[in-house]
Amino acid sequence: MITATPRKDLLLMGIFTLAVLTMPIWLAPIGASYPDLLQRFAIFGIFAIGFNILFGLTGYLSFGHAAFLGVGSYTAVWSFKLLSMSVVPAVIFGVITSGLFAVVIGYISLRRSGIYFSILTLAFAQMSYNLAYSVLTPITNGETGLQLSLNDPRALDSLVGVTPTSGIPPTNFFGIEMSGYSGFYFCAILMIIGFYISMRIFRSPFGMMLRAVKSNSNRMSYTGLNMRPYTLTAFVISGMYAGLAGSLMAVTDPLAGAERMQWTASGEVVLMTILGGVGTLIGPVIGAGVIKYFENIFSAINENVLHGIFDFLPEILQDGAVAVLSLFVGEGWHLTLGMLFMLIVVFLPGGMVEGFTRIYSRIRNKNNKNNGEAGSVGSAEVQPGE
Amino acid sequence: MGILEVRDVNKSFGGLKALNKVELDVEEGSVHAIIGPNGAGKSTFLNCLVGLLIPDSGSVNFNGNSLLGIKPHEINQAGVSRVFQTPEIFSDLSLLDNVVIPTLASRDGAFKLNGWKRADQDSEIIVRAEHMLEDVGLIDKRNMHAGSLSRGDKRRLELAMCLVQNPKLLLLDEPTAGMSRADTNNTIDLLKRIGERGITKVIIEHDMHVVFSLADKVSVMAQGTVIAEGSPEGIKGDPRVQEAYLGGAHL
Amino acid sequence: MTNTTNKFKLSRRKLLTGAAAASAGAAVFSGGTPYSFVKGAYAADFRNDPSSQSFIKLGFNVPQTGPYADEGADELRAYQLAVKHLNGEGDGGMLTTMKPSSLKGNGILGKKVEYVTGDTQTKSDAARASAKRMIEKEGVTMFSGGSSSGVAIATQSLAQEMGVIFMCGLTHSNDTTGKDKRRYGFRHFFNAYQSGAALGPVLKEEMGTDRRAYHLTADYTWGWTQEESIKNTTEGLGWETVNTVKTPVGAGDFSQYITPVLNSGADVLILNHYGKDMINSLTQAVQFGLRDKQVNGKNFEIIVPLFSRLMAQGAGENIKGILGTTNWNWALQDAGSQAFVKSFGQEYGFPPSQAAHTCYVQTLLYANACEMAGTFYPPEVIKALEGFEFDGMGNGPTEYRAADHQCFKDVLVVRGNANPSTQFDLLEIVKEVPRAQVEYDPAIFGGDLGPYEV
Amino acid sequence: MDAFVLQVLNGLDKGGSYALIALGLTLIFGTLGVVNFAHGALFMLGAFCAVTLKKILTISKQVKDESITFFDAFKEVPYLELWFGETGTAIIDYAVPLSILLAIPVMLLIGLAMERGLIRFFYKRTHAEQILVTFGLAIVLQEIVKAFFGANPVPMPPPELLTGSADIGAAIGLGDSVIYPWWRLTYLLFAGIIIAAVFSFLQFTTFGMVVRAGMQDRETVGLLGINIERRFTIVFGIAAVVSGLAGVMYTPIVPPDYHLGMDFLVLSFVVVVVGGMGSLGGAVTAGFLLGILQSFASMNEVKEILPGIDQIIIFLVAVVILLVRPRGLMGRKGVMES
Repeated sequence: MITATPRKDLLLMGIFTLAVLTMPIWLAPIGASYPDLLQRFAIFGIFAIGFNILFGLTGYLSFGHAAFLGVGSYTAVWSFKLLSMSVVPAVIFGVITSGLFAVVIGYISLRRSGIYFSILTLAFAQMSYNLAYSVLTPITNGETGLQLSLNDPRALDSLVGVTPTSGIPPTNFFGIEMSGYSGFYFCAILMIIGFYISMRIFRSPFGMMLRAVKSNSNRMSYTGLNMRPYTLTAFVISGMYAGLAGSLMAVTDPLAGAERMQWTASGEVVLMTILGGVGTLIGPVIGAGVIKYFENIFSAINENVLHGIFDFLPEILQDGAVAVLSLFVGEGWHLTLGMLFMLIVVFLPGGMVEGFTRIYSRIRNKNNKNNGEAGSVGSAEVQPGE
Repeated sequence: MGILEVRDVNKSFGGLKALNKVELDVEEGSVHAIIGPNGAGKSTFLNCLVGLLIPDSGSVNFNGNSLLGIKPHEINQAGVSRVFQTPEIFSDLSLLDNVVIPTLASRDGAFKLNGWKRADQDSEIIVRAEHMLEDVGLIDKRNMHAGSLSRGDKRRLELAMCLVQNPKLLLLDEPTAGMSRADTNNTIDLLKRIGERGITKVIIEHDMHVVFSLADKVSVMAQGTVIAEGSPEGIKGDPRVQEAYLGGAHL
Repeated sequence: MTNTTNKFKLSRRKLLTGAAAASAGAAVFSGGTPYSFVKGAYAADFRNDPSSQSFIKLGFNVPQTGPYADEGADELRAYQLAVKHLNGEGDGGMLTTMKPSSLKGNGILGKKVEYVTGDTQTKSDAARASAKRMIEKEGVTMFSGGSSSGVAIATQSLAQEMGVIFMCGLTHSNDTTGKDKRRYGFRHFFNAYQSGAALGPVLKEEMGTDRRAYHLTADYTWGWTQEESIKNTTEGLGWETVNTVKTPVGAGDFSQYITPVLNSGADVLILNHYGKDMINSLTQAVQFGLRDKQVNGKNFEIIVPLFSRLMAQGAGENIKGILGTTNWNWALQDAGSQAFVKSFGQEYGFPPSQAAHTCYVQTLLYANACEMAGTFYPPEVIKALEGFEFDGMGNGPTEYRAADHQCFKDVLVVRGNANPSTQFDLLEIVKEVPRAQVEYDPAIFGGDLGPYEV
Repeated sequence: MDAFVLQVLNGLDKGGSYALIALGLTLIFGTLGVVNFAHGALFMLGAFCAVTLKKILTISKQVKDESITFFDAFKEVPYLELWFGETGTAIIDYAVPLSILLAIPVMLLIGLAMERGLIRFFYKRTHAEQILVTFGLAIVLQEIVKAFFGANPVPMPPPELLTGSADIGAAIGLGDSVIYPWWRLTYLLFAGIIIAAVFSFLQFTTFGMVVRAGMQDRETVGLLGINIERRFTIVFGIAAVVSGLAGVMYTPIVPPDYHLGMDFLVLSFVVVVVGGMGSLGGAVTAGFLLGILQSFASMNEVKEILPGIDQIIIFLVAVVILLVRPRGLMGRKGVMES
């Protein structure tokens, strides 16, 4: 593993920024270069980066982070309805509210560790989801989801004399409409900032303490460190990231649905993080991208499209290829995803980042004495078995 | 007046009396060894000192303040460090990080939200930690995973993690158990060197060679209570000790 | 592949000054050609205008994973069949029976119909994501589908924002064309109000006016609107409502909600459930012996206001003799239904479901409206659909009401077949309730369609 | 009073199913230390053993209905009925209980194959990796089932004999509205038998003793020269059979579909954790406790005071229990806490 130095980090930051901002270009060949999916890449990238600060560093596996995502979304939509179509208050309130939720849920859940912690967070998230879907409908609009309406008060907007001419006004950032590519760039810049903050945390004494929690919580207390505030801070930070992601979902598409809080949504961010590489900086972003790509692109490939792809083959071969492949795309995209999970974890235990690292070190080859070395950039960290 | 005063400490597990009216005075700057046969209650006693166990009754005073009922990290912050029988280290982290963490803890306290500065650019901390690693002879391995160290090295690392905090009182639970003779001697040398810094030490030990090389004072525990106390030479000849230890055979 | 001229098309709302700069920056970054910012040159400039190409793309957004995947698969079959027929392939299906029809069997306005598909997962977020992909990436001019009201309402409001017409698939909530109606959304399927209105006379005939009803209702918007509609109907008949109990969605085991029915004094149980919930609650209610019970000297009855074939299959024997409503059934003998069943049956080897029917009809209706309007420009197409009256599509004379975009047509009251002769013969038609009986004033549900131009 | 008795029965019945599912899961937790997200899939596979057997038994002679011309509609008569008349009908009628015979070997094989082929490579891996791999496996399994059986639930009626309801009210002197379906009573009895069987197996056989010892301290048992690995493989097989049988018997209550496992996954984890990780007794106790509480929380009288309580009761109880008793009702220290 390469030891992180300020220069290398700067380089990584530069490459990351460039790669994110040019996504519309280099994702075009694989059909992922349209605003909605790009927005999703950035939003779920933020979600996963934040989740990784908790899970990757402290090892506390939360199964309830989707609740904060949902809270962020609902808050943002309410901000659009009550205050202003400007995204600034929406994002700020979204982050603050989910942060407050995280303080409460984290304070209680962090009294336990291991699987007990996971179940506590799961329980809180499921309660939020179930209530949002049913009895809290006046606040959440239940199954249909919270939507904007023409008659919303939008107090701040009307205060400064902005009234819609026709239809519901769009969300905007100082006049820039937050749909399409401008929406993507707004999310992308926030993701880059989020990534940078996460990097600072990873390299900081605070991040080191969080790693210490994961590695040996006993030693930590006998070293004179109070574990609880460290874990709670990490929990709240990651909850705020989730809230940011949630409010950005509302920014790019002003609707908030309860299913965002379901346990499967929490599970999804866990899978993203593990798939990309737990405890690595860039892994969660990659994992989020891969899963969203599968969800949006693989699910849309139907037999028609496959026939188009294999047009060059003779008919019998073509039919055969289509018949086999159609099991894995379109309505079978879940199957591909499931197999991907298994393959990755069997062959690349550290996630996709480990795969890249292996390729990289194979290219560099020869000087292969780095076996026992640990960089501050978490490699495939092995947790003790039990 | 000792730095550590233990008065009438009792601890039972169910019907079993693990500690029975334990009394102990440790002089500041001294090396105090606790010996005794297996099951004498030595480790239980140590656990009571660091907050892992809470005695049923009695008092434990450190520098005049009670250690009872306060949390392990507070005890450490008060100046008590402990080396465990099986080394408790951060196996996933590098050796340097393992030492940096306690260094930070002693400088910044039990909790400090320091999330923006780079840890590896904090020269004050890094210098202290590297110096410590050098002291215990592990500086060459500073970037290795702590988990991949040999058992002896892990113990030395743990010792370094405790020493870097400049504790007032260092508790050592069988620091040489399972070590080769050469490693044991290295460790004795190391502990002697630390002695020069004036850190008070309480050592639980089986190996009499270690005890007699280091200790200023020895307490003997048997069946949950201190049965004898004195200088190493005095203890050697004490018949009660021989009785408790070897059923009458000579040491 | 992606049409680059459409890629950067922003919505038609007035851009504020800052927007142009930022978007231009975006365009530079993405290496695209920024000329498409020059817009509004002529009135009919709209999102995904197919006029410069030889084909028109439609998007079919159906549940392919999750509990309604089978229903989604059937919808997709119907869409594919509709595309075939519109392009003049196959036997033409309902193209031959639709009256009045401007369809020529040469695509839509001479352009060959192509389609893309997507998975809604029966989740609003996923459905909107999939719809956005169709609109932003694939460049569809119309999209359609869905198998639940939540999804329909969520995608319909997206349709309004994006300015692309959405033809709803299966959605039964009053809200779709009531409180949450949209100018760009159209529903051919019937709704909970119509179910209630249609059931009324049949219930009176079969069970009389002195009944005590107990509702079990799925605890979300669709369940509530259905409960309300049915309750209004039955109370209008003089029935007493003993209790209305909300049950969590996906409860699986409903025993704790069913046992209180036993000693509540009720003699009718109304299950406002759909899909898996309905299959489970009905199966369990029958298991608890409710059907064999005598209360107040009357036979205990169970009513499932909204039926579907898949639900009937899942509930098996338990569906026998249970009353409910449905939008359409393949056993109908009119020419339109026959033509559709024939071409669907020959294509796939089994009869279409009501979901397939409504999706097929919706596609044809959209195509026909384009032909009538002579353009794909949404406001004109919408105007052609609004108030359109047609026949020969399996439901008798039908009208797309302009005020709320709800279709008005006869409603079928059906009963689970006691002695099915084949594996498809699960529901028997009790009554075709004429359209006049299920009509209502659009004002009762409120809502606002919104503007034509977005 | 009637309502109360009925809700107790409902609670016991639910509890029985919760306990059965949690039992297998906690066995795997306790012995192998594996967080098995594919456990729900085992339950689902068991249910589909029953579906498969029913499909086989009802392979039918198909007579085309000539009145339908557009597609092939058949009047179907199962061959069993054609060949054996009444006996054949009776066999089909008993498809669900009969599938127990099929499910035991099939689920055992699936369990062994899963453990040998995949799970055993993950004993030493992190929980995160265990979750990812077993979750992936669960998705693959359910997609395969979907490919064969479709997404729609499959009706699985209980045998004719057990379709009606037992008049418990008459038996214990309460009103005539205290009736309970025979099949649910059967399920309760069945759950009791399986739980008793698993407990006695672990309590009274040497094999069971070794496994229990292994649950306490795996290393020591390994040091004794006992091949604990092989026994753990068998334990996994047993857990698969227990979950599979729970699935088989559940089919008449909830018609199974491919997603059944996921629906039960969260619940089974909650039950296991509330009971205490690795504690068999805890899992059973928690199963019944949560079942009964859920039933009572769903009563109209309760819901009037606390709207929506039936939606969250299970999770609420889980939170309270975990805060009051850190390791669940009967959990031991140190299991699954790292």
